This record gives sequence, C-alpha cells and structure tokens, in this order.
Amino acid sequence: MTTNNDFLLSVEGLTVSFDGFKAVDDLSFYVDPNEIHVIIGPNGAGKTTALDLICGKTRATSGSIRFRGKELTEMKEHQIVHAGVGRKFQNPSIYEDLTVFENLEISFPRGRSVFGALAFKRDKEVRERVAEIAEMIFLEDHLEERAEYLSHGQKQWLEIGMLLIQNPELLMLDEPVAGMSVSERVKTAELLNRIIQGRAVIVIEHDMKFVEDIAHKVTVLHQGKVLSEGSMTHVKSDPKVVEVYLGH
Amino acid sequence: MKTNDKGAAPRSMLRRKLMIGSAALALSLAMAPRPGLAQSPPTSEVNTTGLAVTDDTVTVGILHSITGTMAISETGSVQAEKLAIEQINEMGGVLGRKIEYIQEDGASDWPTFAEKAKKLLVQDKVAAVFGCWTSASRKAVLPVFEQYNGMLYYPTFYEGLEESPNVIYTGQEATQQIIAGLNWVAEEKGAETFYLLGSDYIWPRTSNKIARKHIEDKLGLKVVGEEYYPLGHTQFNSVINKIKLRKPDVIYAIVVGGSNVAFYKQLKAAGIDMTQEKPIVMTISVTEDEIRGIGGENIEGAYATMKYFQSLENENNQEFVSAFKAMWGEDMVIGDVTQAAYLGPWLWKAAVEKAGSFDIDKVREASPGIELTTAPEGYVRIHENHHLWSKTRVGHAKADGQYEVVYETTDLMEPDPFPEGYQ
Amino acid sequence: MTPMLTSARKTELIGFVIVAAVILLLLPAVTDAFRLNLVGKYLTYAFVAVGLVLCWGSAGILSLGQGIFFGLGGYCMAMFLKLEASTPEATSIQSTPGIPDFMDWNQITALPWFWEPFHSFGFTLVAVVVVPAILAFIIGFAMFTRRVGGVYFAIITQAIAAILTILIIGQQGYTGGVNGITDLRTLLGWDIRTDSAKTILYFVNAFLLLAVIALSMAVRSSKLGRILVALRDKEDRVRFSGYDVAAFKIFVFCFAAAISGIGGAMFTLQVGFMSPSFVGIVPSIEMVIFCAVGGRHSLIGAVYGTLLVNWAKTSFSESFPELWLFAMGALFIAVVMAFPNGLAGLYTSHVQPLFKRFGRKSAGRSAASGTETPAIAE
Amino acid sequence: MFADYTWSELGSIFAMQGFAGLVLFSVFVLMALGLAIIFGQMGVINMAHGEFMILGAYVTYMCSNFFQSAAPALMPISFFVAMVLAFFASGALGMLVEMGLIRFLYKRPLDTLLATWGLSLILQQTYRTIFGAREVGVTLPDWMMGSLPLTDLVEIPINGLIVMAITLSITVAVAIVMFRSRFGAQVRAVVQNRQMAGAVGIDTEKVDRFTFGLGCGIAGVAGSAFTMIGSTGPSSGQLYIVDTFLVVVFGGATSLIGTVASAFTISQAQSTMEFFLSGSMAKVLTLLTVVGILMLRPQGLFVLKVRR
Repeated sequence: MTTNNDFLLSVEGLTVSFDGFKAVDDLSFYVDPNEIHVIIGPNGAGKTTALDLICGKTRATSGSIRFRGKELTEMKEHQIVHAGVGRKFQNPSIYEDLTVFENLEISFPRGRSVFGALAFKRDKEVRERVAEIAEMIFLEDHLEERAEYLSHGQKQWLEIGMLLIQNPELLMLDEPVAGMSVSERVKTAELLNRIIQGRAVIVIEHDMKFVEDIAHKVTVLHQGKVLSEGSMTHVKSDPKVVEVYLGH
Repeated sequence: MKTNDKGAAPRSMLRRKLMIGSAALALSLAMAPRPGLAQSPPTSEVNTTGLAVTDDTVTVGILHSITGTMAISETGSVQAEKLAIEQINEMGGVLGRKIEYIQEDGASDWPTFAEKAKKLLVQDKVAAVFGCWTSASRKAVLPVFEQYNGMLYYPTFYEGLEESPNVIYTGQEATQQIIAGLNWVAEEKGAETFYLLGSDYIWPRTSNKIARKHIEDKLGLKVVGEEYYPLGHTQFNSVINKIKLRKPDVIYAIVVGGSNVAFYKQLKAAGIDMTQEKPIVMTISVTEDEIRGIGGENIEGAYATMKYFQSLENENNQEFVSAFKAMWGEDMVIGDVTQAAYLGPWLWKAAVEKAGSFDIDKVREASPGIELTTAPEGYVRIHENHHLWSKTRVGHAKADGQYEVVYETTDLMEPDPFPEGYQ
Repeated sequence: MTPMLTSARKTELIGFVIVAAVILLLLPAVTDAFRLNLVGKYLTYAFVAVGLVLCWGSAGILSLGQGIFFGLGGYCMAMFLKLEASTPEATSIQSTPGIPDFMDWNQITALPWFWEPFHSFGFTLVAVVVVPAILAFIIGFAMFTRRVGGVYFAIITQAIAAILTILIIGQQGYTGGVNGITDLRTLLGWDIRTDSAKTILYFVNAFLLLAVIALSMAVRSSKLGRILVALRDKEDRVRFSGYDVAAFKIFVFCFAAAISGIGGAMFTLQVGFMSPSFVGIVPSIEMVIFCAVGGRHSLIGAVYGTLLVNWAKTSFSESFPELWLFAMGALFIAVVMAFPNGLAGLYTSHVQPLFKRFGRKSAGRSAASGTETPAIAE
Repeated sequence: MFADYTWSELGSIFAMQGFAGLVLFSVFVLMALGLAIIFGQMGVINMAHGEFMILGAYVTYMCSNFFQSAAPALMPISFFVAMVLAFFASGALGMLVEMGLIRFLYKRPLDTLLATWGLSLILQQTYRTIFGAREVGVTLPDWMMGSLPLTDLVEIPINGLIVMAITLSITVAVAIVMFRSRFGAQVRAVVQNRQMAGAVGIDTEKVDRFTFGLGCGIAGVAGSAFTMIGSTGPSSGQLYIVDTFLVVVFGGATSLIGTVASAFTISQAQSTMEFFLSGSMAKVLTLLTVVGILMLRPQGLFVLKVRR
C-alpha cells in the first residue's frame, strides 16, 4: 500500500452533487510527476467538473484532493495556483482587450498581491521570460497584437503559455486542441511533450488521435465514476469502454 | 390691494378698492399721465447700493422648485407671488416703479437653491427674493443672503429656531401654529390623550417636541405615543394598529408629501372614522393643496390648525380667492403657504414705501411694525423678530376638500421662534 | 514599451495637459467669480466620476452608491467646519454653548463622542479619505469575497445609499437631519465665503483633481490596471492565474471611495454646507451618468462629462426648467444607445482620425489644436 | 409595553397586526412580480418600473373621472375596468419601450439600468406635463373605502382585502401563464437557451416583447391597486423602486416562487419591527437585515444550488 504522498496528485473518494445529482461520484485517481494523464469520457461524464474540483472552482461535497501532500479542497483558488496548479479552460480564456505580451505578463508570477501589482516593473527578467514563452508557444511574432485578433488555435496556445509562464507542477488542459488544424495539433503535441519535464499534465480531450500521440496514462470517466484506467492500448481494448464510449 | 403703515391705512384701502374693484378705473389709471412718475423719487435716492432699480422698474427674484419632488408644493407659492406682483404693478408699482421678476428654479436641490440665490443677488442684483419652501432650502440660502445682504420673504410655516435679519418669515413658526390648536382641542373637545406622529425630519420632530411640552407641562395632559416614519413611507398599517391599541383622544399627525396620501387613506380604511367624536385627527401639515392628492372623502372630519384657510369669510379673502382663480384657473385651491407667499410682495412693498428706498438695510429697518390690513387672512404685523403676528384658526375638513373654520384665536399670536420652556 | 502603448500613452498625456489647461487657465479666464465657483462645485463631482471610471470602466464594478462616499467625505469636512463655527462665544444664546446649533435644538447637551476628533484639522483631513475607504472596505469585503457582482452589487449599493440617507435624516441631533450641516463660515479662521477664498479653493480643488487623475493614470498603467481590465473580461482566468480577485476589486472600490471623499470635502468647502441630499440614490445615479457621458473608460472624459452635464443642467433649468428632465432622460438613453463610450468614444472614432489625416499632411500640429474633446486612454 | 392591556385586546391587536403584515406582503408581491419577470427572466434592470406602476395609477384616475361624469351608475365597478385598462396601457407602453430601447441592450444589463433610469425621468416629466405637478386624488367607489368590523377592536380594511385578492389572482394568473401555458414554456426556453429556442422555431423577439409587456402590465395593475393605499403623483413611482428591487434580489432573481417567499419574509420582518420599534429605525433595520443576508447569500435566499 502506497501513501498518498508518493504521487504528485492523488484524488480519493471525490464526490460532488448538485441538487442530488452526482456529477462526480466517488472518484479516485493518481498522477505521477512527468506524466501526461488524459481523461476521456462521453459528454456529461464529469471530466470538466473533476478539473473544476481540483482547481477549486467547484467545492467538493466529500473526498480529498492532495497535491504534493497538501489538501487542496480547503484552499482558495489563488492559493491553489500558488501551490503550483495551472488550469486551462475549455474555451480559450484570454484577455481579448490586452496584447499577447500583456496577457503573458499578467500571468507572470510576480506582483500577485494588490500592492505588488502596483509596484510591478516590466524589467528585463519579465521581458526575457515572456519572449521565451512566446517562442515556445509559436507566438513570438505576435507579441504586440491584441489577443482578440489571434486565430482560435493561437488563442489556445496563448492560454497554455499563460500557464507555462507560471511554471506549474501540475498543468490541467481542458480540450487544448479543439478548433485546431491538423498541423497545429501536431505542434501542440510536440509542445506538450517538450514541457513535460519536471511537471505533470492532465488533459481532457476528445480527439483520439491526439490522445494516442501524447497519453502516458488514460482514465475513462462515465457518469462521474472511473470506468477504466491504464495505457491507451489497455483502455481501448476494455470491453466496458468500448460499450459506453468508443463503441458508439 | 394695498399695504401701508398705520397712518395711511384708510386712504390706501380706498385706493385698493378702486383698483381691483373696477377694471375700467384701473385701465384709466394706467393710461393717465403716469401718476407714479410724478411721485417717484429719483433712482439715485432710492437705490444707493447698486440694486437692479431703474427709473421705472425694479427687479425682484422668485426662487422656488419648478422641477423635482418639491415642485408639487411650491407651485402655489410661485402663483401667489406672481399674482401679488401683477396686482402691485396694476396699482402703479413700488415707488413708481414696475416690478419685474426673474424666476429661478431651485430644482428641489439645496445647493441649486444656494447657487441661484447667489446668482439673483450677485448677478441680477435683485431688490428682494420671494422663495424657498423647505427648511433645508432656506438653510442652504441663508448664508448667501447674509453674506451678500439680500432680503428673503419665506412663506412656509416652519419649525422656528431661526431669526435672520435677512429673512421675513411670512408663515407661522411652530408655536404659533401649534399651541392654539392644542388649547382648543383640550378645552372644546375635552381631549386628554395624544398620539404624536410625523415624517422623519426636522419640522415634524421640532413641532411635536413643542406639542409634547405644551400637552404635558402646560395642559397637564398625556402623550401616549410618538413616532416618525421616513419621508416617502407608504405603509402605515402597523402604526395605525398601535394607535388603536393606545386609544388616544387625539392623533396629532405631521406627515408630509406622498406619505400623507397613504396615511389618510389607510387610516380611513382601518376603520378610524374621523367624522366621529373620537378619535380626533389633528394636523398642521395638510393644507387644501394636500387634500387634492389625498381626496376630500379620505380626510373628511380631520382638524387642521393654521393661520389661513381658503374658506375664510372676509372681504379681503374673497377678492384674493377670485383674483387667484381668475389668474390661474377656476379649479385652483389655495392653502396656507400660498396665502403666506402672497403676503411677501405686499409686505416688501410696504416696507420699501415706509423706508422710501429699495436699499436692503433701510427696508430691513423699516420692516418691524409694518402692518397689512388687507391680507387675505385678515390683519398681520411684522414683529421685531421678523416673523408675523397672526391669528391661528382651526379648520374642520369637509368632503369637498375645503376646511370649515370652527375656531379662531381672538388675539394675534405672538411669534416666538425660540420659545422658552419648549426646548 | 511597445509602439502601440506609447501612442495610447501619448494621447493620454496630451489629454491630461489639455484638461489641465482648460481647468487651470481657460475656465478661470472666461468665467466670472460666480460662475467659477459653480464650475468648482461641478469639478468636485468629477472626483466621483474619476473613481467610477476606475471601478466601472476598468474593473466593471458599477456602484450606484458613490454618493455615500462623496457624502461621507463632505460630512467629515462639514463636521470640522461646524465645530469651528460653534465656538462658545458664537453660540452663547444656546442652552449649551459650544456645540453645533442643531444639537442644541435637539436637546443634546454634550458633543457626541464621534464628533470630538473633528476638532482636529489633521484628523479631519485623514478622515475625509479614510472614513469612506473604510466603509467601502466593509462593503467590498462582504460582497467581493462572496462574488457578488454586476447587477446585484449595483442594487445593494443602492440600498445602502437609501439606508444611510434615512439614518442621517432620522438622527438629526447628531447629523443635522434633512437640513444637513449648514452655515459653515471659516476654515482655520479663514473666511471661505469671500470671492477670493472661493477662487483659491477653486484652484486647490483643480490641483487636487489633477493630482487624483494623475494618480489614477498611474494606477491604470501599472500592472494592477491591466489586471482590472483582465478581470472585467475574464474573471475566472485572473483567479486561476493566481490572483485574489476580491482583493483587487476591494482595492479599486476603496480607492474610488477615497477620492470621492476628497470630492465631497471640497464640495463642502466651496458650497458651504453638506446635506443628505448628496448621499441618496438620485445623486449617486447622476454621478454615474457624468462618468458615462464622458466615456466610462476615460479618466479625462470623466471631467468633461461632469462639466458638460452640469453646465447643461444649469443652463437648461435657467431657460427651460420644464424641459430639463426630458433632456436629462434623453441624454441617459442616448449615451447608452448611440455612444456607449461617451465623449471619449466620439473623440477616438471621429476626431482622432481627422487628426491622423491632418497629421500626415502637417505633422505635429494636431496637439496644438484647441479642441475640448478628451483623449481616450485604454 | 403590553402590561396595561387585557388578553383579548392583545389578541385583537395581534390579529390586526398579522393582517397588516399580510397586506404589506401583498403590496410587496404586487410591486415585485412584474419586476421579477423582467429582471429575473430577461435580466433587464428596469429602473422605470415605478413609472409603469404610476401609469396604471393615472389610468385609474382618468377612468374614475370618466365614470364619475359619464356613467355614475357604473362607478362601483369602475375600479375593475380601470385595472384592466391599466394592464393594457402599461403593457403596451412596455412593449413599445422594448421595441425601441430594451431589445438593443439584452447583452448589457448594466446599460439597461442607465437607459431605463433615463426613461423614468422622461416618463415622470411627461406625467408632470399632462397631469400637473401635484398629486391627483383618485376617487374610488365608496364600497372600497371602509372596514369590516369583526369585534370592537378588530376591523378589517376592505382595501386591504381587495389588495390581497388582486395579488392572489395576479400571482395565480402569472403562475398559470409562466408554468402551464405555451407562452410560458417559450419564455423559459428563451431564458435557458436563446439560440436553441430560436432554432426550434420560437420567435424569440416576440417572446421577449411579450414578456417585457407582461411585466410592465403587471406593474400597471399594481399601480392601479395602489391608488387605494398610496399617492398618485409624477414622482410617486420612485418611492417603490428600492424596496421592489430588494424583494426581487432577496428572493433570488430567477425564481418567481422565491420572489413571493422573499416578499413574505421581508413584509413580516418589517411589520413586526414597525410594531415594536419606531418607524424609521424599523425601516433601517429591515433594509440592513436584507442587505446583510444578501451579503452572506448573494444568490438570494430561495435559490437551489446549481452548477455555475
């Protein structure tokens, strides 16, 4: 029997109910460092809710979420972020009124308090770090563009970049390649494989080709519960999964 | 209509009758070779302080709310002041000069009042201002009048506690209005217990304080409740229940504005029949103007104490009422404040003529002792403290929206803005 | 510094210089002492409007209760001035000399404890800013940590304005009631009612306003300003980028409250009294319209908006009092329907392009043009 | 404070006070129901709600004047004719306003607040121009202004009964319209998913217009009913606006049942406090309590927990 603390993230017995409807029901799963962990499942399986619970957007009815030994269910959202958890939303969630540079700058993990933000200076360190991330997310030529003019795929990358600049140990991506062209998907897969060093990534995705490209481990959710777990090949051959999901 | 100091009264009465009584005469007088001009002293003599006085005109200000929540109340005052000015002009004006007026809108907003007062005094250099209605607006303009030495004729019955050399208070202060009514209700109606009620601001609170002192200390009777509701409050069922529980002989109500309507409608609906012997509803805040909104049938039987009711039977008043209706329409009603506003221009004219000058200081000096025998309310005289000696009456509300005067003090009530023993 | 930012920054700075010139030079030159005092009074509302630009324009928090803070600042100053005016000598006819006249009328025989500190001018100056900020903090803390926002926040602030008005009017022994605190004459022995005093106060007010605008510009151009814009747009993204969103909202709300308090205090000084009619719902909403007319995103626009609406109000009610409410109502609707970004928006969409075309032909002359329309700064 | 009274007196007073609370409750429901539809279902903050109410009151005023001069015999029923007319007048004005103003602002709730505030100023001045600045006295049929004496102390105000009856019927009617009719189903469909509702063939613009009209019409009926207990003047509508919004928000905006429940809670609190405290303090305490609770439970008192 292993203890929780050996994992980067351990979710145990997690349950949340909305007016009696259990969107996530007694969910348990574990994430190791340097692991790309993909969660799949049909619509309404509770995938997004699970991420909401981990990052504190939704409060659990019961159960525990431990991240590097710290209990997240008791923490406020921004404290969870400070602890090293980053989360990308399903629809690209970026600041359309600001430039790409400013989007990344706001996410730069310094001056996060009110007065820190007032005193914040755009120094060399910030500029270099922004440039570095921009290059990583293929946006180095768009730094001065207002974010609303980016393509859908670029917006997705920008949001990933906004997380990367914070150097989180756990990165949670909700449908990162939705709306991307094939070549963009390939680039995104490369990106994920490149950034995995020293952190773990949880991905929710419907695109099975993409999942196969990146997944180290796959968890299949169905009606708020874990249906199957393991490598992609294992999951694909699980008759339960075939029945409820792939079989459609 | 004509005012004057004691000696000249009979002659001026005669002249007024000629003027108002006969249109033909008035016309002929106007066409006559300017009788005013002959007797009008040169401008340099009557205006040594740079007021807006020319050889044939003098400018005054009218400062009331035309817009905003107070417009409802202040309209009557504006109408009365304009009527008085027109009548004075028909008679040849003041010191041979026609009165012209500049009207400003206080917009129910106190700084606007102060602002406009300053404009009237500084920019327009008016010789007098007739205006304000609420205490708050008066308090706001008061420093302006004192600083720039203007003269304000303030028409509303109010809480007292003020005596400015720059204001003539043509309405009653609280003791004048309250004491006589309480005496009457105690003596004539045998009332022993009182429930005091009001809107929550300075006038009702101060008035009820005076009423309580008078009831408890002077009459030796009992106050069984006292309550205030925010301005604009519309739900009075709870307080009506409390009143029913305490069974007072008199419900003494100083509710104002929109709350008034709600209060009397709900009082009636709760089965408190004001036409019965008890309880008596007595108010100092409902003039004929307010009854129009309340509906005569909803307040029938209540008693009001004030100095003026439209139904007063005397010659002055009949002429005033018909002139007012002729100018502003047959369906007009006239309340206490409207009449007091009407007095303003006449009192000012009398003071100017007594002083022989428009200069503010001279007018102020001449003011105490000025009498008006032709006032619609009867006879008034300016006291040393710039308030008016006047009689107080009790009116009994009828279903048609008028009051029937059931009592009138025999003597003039002395104005006492800082009443000893009532504070 | 990016090229785009620099140009926006430049426009804003030019706008600031122009507005400073208008307030400090143009208006005093073309108006007499009486009108200048009026303008001074209007400019005190501009403090509130500037606060609203930060709160509402930048952070998307619409408060319908800014009159509360304006009023509190004004009352703090009024309490000091009233105490100065109520010396035992000046109030010797009262039954308790040495306390404000309205207290005496209400049978209060000793100065209430919360009035005591207002004998000190230093304390008063601090209180003008801090008292509104503390109340804003309490309201903001309660609301923003529980994520009350948008419409709900607007309605609750409105209710608080109503409560405060009823309280001030009801507790007249302590507050002067519906009449307010009136008849304020001197500030540290200096008669504030004379024309020269009013002119000096006008310039003090103008400098304070410009300082507040400069400070607000600094706030907006800091990272905090960008975070405010960001959280108006995507509150969750800011939260999940590790910011305590509530703290930022509380800060900007308190900041707006504090500068509104300064406006209120300057109002009291210039007008000579303070009354509950500036605390309630109607003045609070009017202040929102000043901001909306100027352009809810433009600090400079707020000043022009305030001046324009008040000037229109004064001149309209002088000549057509009956029409004033129609005009005001139409203005509200027009500003929402036709030009949601107010004067500043009109400037960027219509005037600035002209300059650009003009500027290409003869560079550099655009700034000197005597336009009174403000520059937008996003 | 009760030491001097007999038990029967106390019993009567509590009965009366309970009745007063019910009347207040009815008043609150009437005020808030129209707004709850507009604000709760459509997300529009209608600051001119009070002015729509006053339009109903003025219609009642004109109607009663008409009956008095033209058909005095029909006076006893004039009020109900007036109420129907008030519904259609306010409803029609509401639909016009929706067409000319509101429909451009559905995505900007805070802007509807400003625009409707402007509208309220214009309406107020219009009333002032047409009917004069003074309040008008609405003559009501005699039978409506009185009370039914049950015992010596307990007297039931007839207008209170009528207000309660009107409230009950309006509430039932709204419930039927919103939850049992096709129109109601369409409204709820549009509220939940505008695009989808449009896609399945619902004329969403028409639904919006009628919903707004319905809310305003109910306001008109409320205004008509309030001529029995309150004042009718150009700015009387302003007296109601804060209370109305608080009732709706306290009930949890989106739920009509919540609005009714919240009206009940606030009215009982206010009428109890008014009985034990002086008027102004009761009002302040009621408002403070409501605001305080809203700060603790911003989603309103009576809303079920939903995934956000």
